[in-house]
Amino acid sequence: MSDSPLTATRAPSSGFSLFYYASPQTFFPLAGKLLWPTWIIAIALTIAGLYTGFFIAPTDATQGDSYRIIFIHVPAAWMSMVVYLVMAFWCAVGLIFNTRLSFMMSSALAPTGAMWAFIALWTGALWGKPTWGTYWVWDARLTSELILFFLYCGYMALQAAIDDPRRADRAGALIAIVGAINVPIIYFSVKWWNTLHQGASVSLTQSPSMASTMLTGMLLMALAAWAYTIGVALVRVRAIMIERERNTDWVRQLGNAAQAGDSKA
Amino acid sequence: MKPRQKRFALIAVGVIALAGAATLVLTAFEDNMVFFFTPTQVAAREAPQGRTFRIGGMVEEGSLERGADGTSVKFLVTDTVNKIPVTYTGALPDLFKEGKGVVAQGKLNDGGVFAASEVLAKHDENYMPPEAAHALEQAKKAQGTVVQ
Amino acid sequence: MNWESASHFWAMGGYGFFVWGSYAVTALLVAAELVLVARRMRAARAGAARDVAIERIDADRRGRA
Amino acid sequence: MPEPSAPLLETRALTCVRGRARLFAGLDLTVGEGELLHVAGANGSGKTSLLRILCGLSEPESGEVRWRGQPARSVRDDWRGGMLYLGHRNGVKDDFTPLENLHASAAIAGERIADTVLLEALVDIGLAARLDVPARSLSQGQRRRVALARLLADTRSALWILDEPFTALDVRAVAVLAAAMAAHLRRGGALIYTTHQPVDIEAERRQTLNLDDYAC
Amino acid sequence: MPEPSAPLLETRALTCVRGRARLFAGLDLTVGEGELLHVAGANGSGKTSLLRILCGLSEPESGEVRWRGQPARSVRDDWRGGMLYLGHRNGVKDDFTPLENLHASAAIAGERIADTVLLEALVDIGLAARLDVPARSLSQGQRRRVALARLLADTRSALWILDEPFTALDVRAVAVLAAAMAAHLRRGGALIYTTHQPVDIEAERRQTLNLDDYAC
Amino acid sequence: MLSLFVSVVRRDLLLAWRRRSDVLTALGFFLLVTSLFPLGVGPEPEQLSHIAAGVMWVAALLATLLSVSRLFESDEADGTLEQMLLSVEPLPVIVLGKVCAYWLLTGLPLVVIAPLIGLQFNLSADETLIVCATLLVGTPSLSLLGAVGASLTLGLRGGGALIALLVLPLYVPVLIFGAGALDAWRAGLGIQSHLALLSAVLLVALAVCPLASATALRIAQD
Amino acid sequence: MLSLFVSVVRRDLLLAWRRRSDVLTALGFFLLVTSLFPLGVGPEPEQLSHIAAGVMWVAALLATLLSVSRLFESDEADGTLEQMLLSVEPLPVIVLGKVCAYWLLTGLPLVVIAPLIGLQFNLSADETLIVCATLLVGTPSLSLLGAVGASLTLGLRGGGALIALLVLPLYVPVLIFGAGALDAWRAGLGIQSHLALLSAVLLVALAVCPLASATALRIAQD
Ligand code: HEM
Ligand SMILES: Nc1ncnc2c1ncn2[C@@H]1O[C@H](COP(=O)(O)OP(=O)(O)OP(=O)(O)O)[C@@H](O)[C@H]1O
Ligand SMILES: Nc1ncnc2c1ncn2[C@@H]1O[C@H](COP(=O)(O)OP(=O)(O)OP(=O)(O)O)[C@@H](O)[C@H]1O
Ligand SMILES: [Mg+2]
Ligand SMILES: [Mg+2]
Repeated sequence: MSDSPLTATRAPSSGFSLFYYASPQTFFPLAGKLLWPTWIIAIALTIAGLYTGFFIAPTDATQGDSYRIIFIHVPAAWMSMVVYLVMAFWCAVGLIFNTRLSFMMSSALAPTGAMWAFIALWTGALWGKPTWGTYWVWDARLTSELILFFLYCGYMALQAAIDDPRRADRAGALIAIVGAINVPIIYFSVKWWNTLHQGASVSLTQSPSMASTMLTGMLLMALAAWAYTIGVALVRVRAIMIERERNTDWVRQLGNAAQAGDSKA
Repeated sequence: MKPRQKRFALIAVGVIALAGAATLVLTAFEDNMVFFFTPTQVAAREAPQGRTFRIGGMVEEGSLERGADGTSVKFLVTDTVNKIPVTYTGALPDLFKEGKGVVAQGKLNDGGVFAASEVLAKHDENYMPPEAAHALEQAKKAQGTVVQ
Repeated sequence: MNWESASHFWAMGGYGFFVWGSYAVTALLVAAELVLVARRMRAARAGAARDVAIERIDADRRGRA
Repeated sequence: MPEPSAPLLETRALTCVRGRARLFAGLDLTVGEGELLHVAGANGSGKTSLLRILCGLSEPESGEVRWRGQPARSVRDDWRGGMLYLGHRNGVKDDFTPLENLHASAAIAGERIADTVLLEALVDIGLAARLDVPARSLSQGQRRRVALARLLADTRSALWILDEPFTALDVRAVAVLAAAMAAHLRRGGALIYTTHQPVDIEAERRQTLNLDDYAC
Repeated sequence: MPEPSAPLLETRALTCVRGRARLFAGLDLTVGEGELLHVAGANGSGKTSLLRILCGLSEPESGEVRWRGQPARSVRDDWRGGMLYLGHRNGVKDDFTPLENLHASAAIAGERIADTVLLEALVDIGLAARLDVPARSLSQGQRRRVALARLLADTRSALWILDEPFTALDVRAVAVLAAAMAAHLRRGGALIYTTHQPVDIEAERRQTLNLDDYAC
Repeated sequence: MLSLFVSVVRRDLLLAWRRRSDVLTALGFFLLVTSLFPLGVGPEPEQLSHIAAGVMWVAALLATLLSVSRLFESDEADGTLEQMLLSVEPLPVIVLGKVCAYWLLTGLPLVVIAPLIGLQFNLSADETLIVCATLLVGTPSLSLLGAVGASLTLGLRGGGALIALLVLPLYVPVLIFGAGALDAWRAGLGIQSHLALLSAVLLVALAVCPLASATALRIAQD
Repeated sequence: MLSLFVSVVRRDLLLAWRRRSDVLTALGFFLLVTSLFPLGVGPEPEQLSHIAAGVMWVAALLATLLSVSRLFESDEADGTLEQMLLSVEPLPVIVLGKVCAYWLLTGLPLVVIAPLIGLQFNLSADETLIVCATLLVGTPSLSLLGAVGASLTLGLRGGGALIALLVLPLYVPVLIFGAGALDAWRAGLGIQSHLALLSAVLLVALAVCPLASATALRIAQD
């Protein structure tokens, strides 16, 4: 009964792991290239949107100039919902295909989504005072949007509290995916509970009940918000990639380059 | 049961529960969950006496009277069937207009007058410049005269 | 042009507080986020560079030993 | 479909990362029926981490675990049902007596074991005198024994995975446990364990995996 | 007034009762400077209970503990100040790094030890690579090492009382610890410890107390 | 599977019985909050009856929020949780069993004691019945949702605050429907729709929470 | 001895800083209770300002009662408490240090945040000041008394309920003087006598509690 020779041998670390690391490594430079065009588009759209919103779109017949809050309120509200859905999507992809890049995308989006949700709440409250006569009511649309904001906060707080990135990713994914139920509730809440918040002015099935210049301004600002979100998320995801992949070769090469740059300067 | 069958049974139970939830939500919506009463309900004495509640409807055209002190107002809330008189002292929201939606919170006093402590304006999804609104109004009026 | 003068523009038909309150907070948040995100990127790059530096020192030491 | 000829448990190119550190990489191992694998290594070399991967409590960074020739994740129920894991922590409830503890563990594992079998196990491991006290007033070694009594009562599992089973045990208890392990191996079971104590376990076929050799 | 010629620690007719059971009775022992006392005995024989009585954490049922010839209770400060106890539990905070843990322990013990001394102890016990991680992500053996590093940094205590110090330690760490114990004995310190592992500690004078002999 | 569920429930109840007085923590807390209120607020009957449903619901919510973080704690600390994860039996059923036992120990007593509190707050028999009914349907949802939070934050730094952040948004609707039922009834509306919504929340929670919680536990142990 | 005290305080604060969000539990709880109330009770300004002092004091009391049972728990679990008992340093000073850190983490934040809650409850500036002052003098007593309860029940089955049972009778006077001050002031009486009584309680607690708590800890570890 002597010890048999060790059956375990060290395998060359290629094969599976190559596929595994491929995505961040190739995505990093790609994201870098996309960055500047995105910023330029975002700035251009913002300027165009604000100009249309303030100088071309006329005063509203009932609300007067307070309605001009629409140019941020609606893009922010839309983005807060869309970003959450995109986050949930990336999380689901990450859980199914076990790709780390998708989790990184998700955590890169969260702060921006939370910001949009906050802006939607803030501008909505400021808009509510002159129009409805109150900053806040516990109506379904408002409450569910507030819950969306909390969901973003919960996602971020949970990720921050967990040291192990893999566990953080998976735990966050659970919130993102389960919380996604909230988004349709927000969207349809004005139909289901007919309370203070107005119904949809823009929908796929009906022509918009809004003067065309107003609509143009709003859509331009919405597109600007899209571009901004993409830009910020790209920068953040690049930062996250470096933070998490510190001990991989491609980040080392990056560090090498930075060192070289330092010594030149 | 094999583990696989167990899992299937669990999924089935879950789906049934979700379906049950959906039906319950739908039945809840059939009921009046909304936190305001219509003037018709108030007229039918369905609303509570001496307690705070909310009333919702349209401000009757031409019913708005401003008090001498400048801050108290009186108006009728209508759902086109019944009308309830409402009194209120305080600043009105800017969207408060005759013919537009309103939600008021307060109590019904003995005279059947609703004493509001808060008045909120409800606004629809239409946005248009004043000229367009004017034109629309003209058109409506014209149509009205034709029908009459 | 909607506005007769700059003061009209800032008054926003009497809704200046609400409208500019919305836009200002949005601008502030966007600016803050851009700054934070840039700082995070810089910190990440610096960390990677530091790792490489440490590795080099380590390698040097070992080479000498 | 498990292949009858396939080894009980194999790993392919297993890599484990904890925190920032990569503990081991490219680890291949094979454990067949009746085989003993002693995982050795210094403190912090990753023994516990490896064992938790082998029983499915954590996911490897890359690589895969195979159970009877199939990817273990795809035959998860077989895998879990065929394995018994005992970690650093005893899984013993302070408020239960030893017998109640064994019943509770069996219930959670989805088994139903007769009282007599459990009692016999407790007596064999030397807890006969402490059957009616709650575990909170047991000594360190006695608590460990409660956890280990599960092994003596187990005839179902094909593979035992034990993380430092001998800690806190006195010489007699170590001998009892070693005998139980040998019996398990004779029955055709396999055994993976770690220990820092030199303990002799009878086995036909044995391997030692020293994780220090794999340190990155 | 401590008598200089008196042994460091003695017990007179010590009796210990836990729950219903009388663990030992009429236990007399004497430990002098530079002396090693190994407390042996089966699981549950009362080793931990005895050690806790010797360091004053619990009261014996009857009998007394004497410190340098005086009843220990009457010279409590001397007794506490001259002794270092390490129990089953590590006294390691999950959220502190190893160094912070040592600082916190020293502060509680009313000592102030220089960073360099503590760092040296941590390096000696083999934690150099894990200095900046919180204890929660240390392996079992590494945690135990954090607790034991206190011993390496200690030069003040006349008596060490260690309850199973070797659990979870790998071979190298056991050797380091045994060396530290030997050094302590050479310095004239005394040492009382329990273990189930056979570990060789260099000592001029040694005793073994087998509690199984005292079982009632 | 049913036998597994039953044995988990029995195990947790037995455990609780062994630490008897711990069981009463949630109930004691509920009694405390509801009894201290009249003390702090002053004993004006109408005012008390006005705030009764709110106070009772807030107390129930807090009682759950505070105790639920311990739901998996001891199982994690002593290693039983590992064994649960490794069991052939479906983890969601084990979780459901634990939640069920938890509710029997922390939720049900509140429902049972509520009439007493109702008396203290000057509620009529009908009103008391309504509060009890909403609590009966609502507290299981609180337990189920809380379990998800507990498993997500298991072993984390700052579990307490984090669990509140995660779970509270989900509790608020339950609180609003639950406490709102009495107001609706007083306002002359029926309470059917409130109860229907509470039941809907419960059903969704029953379907989703055990699964989510089980997943979170697996993640937490990784 | 002062340096011992300071180093114990620093150690506990550092520990708390490491589990940052845990610190906020008491504060979060306080905010939660005080914010959920308007939600559950309905937002009528006079009513709110009427119950404000009571709600805030009850919330502070509960926040202490719920968190204080953990004061010695982690030290006991990981063996640090044994080391404290074996230290040459006087145990009461160590205990006082721990209580002090505990108050800094759970009592002081309540005092600091109280003005905000005052706003929410529609209190005037003077009224807010009074509530803050009573909280400032009263919460340390709550912490000290709670520590005795915590050490008496350390490691016992059912610590949670027991501690409430033991400590509550001592808390009630503090609650009554504390919440009563505002009412007295509103009634036109001064608040000096209330504050004097609260201070007296604090002084007695300072003298007695560390000693009592230290003794209880020695007994608990036997
Ligand atoms: C805090 C208060 C408010 C919140 C949380 C809020 C939230 C939202 C959300 C989530 C949406 C997007 C949903 C959708 O597209 O249907 C939305 C859309 C919108 N909101 Fe608000 N809102 C608030 C106040 C207001 C106020 C006071 C007004 C104006 C009177 C307003 C006008 C609009 C408009 C015009 C849309 C676009 C609707 C569409 O065409 O889809 N909101 N709001
Ligand atoms: N959650 C974690 N985060 C970071 N590092 C970790 C974590 N868990 C474990 N480690 C590290 O991983 C390494 C391996 O730990 P593991 O528990 O597998 O060691 P082990 O071989 O079982 O050691 P021991 O013999 O001491 O039990 C250790 O260096 C430890 O510090
Ligand atoms: N609180 C208690 N109540 C009742 N019995 C107790 C209590 N604490 C310990 N015992 C019993 O006292 C005996 C001695 O326990 P002790 O921990 O001293 O043993 P030990 O010799 O250290 O054993 P081990 O080698 O397992 O650590 C055990 O049989 C134990 O069951
Ligand atoms: Mg280990
Ligand atoms: Mg012992």
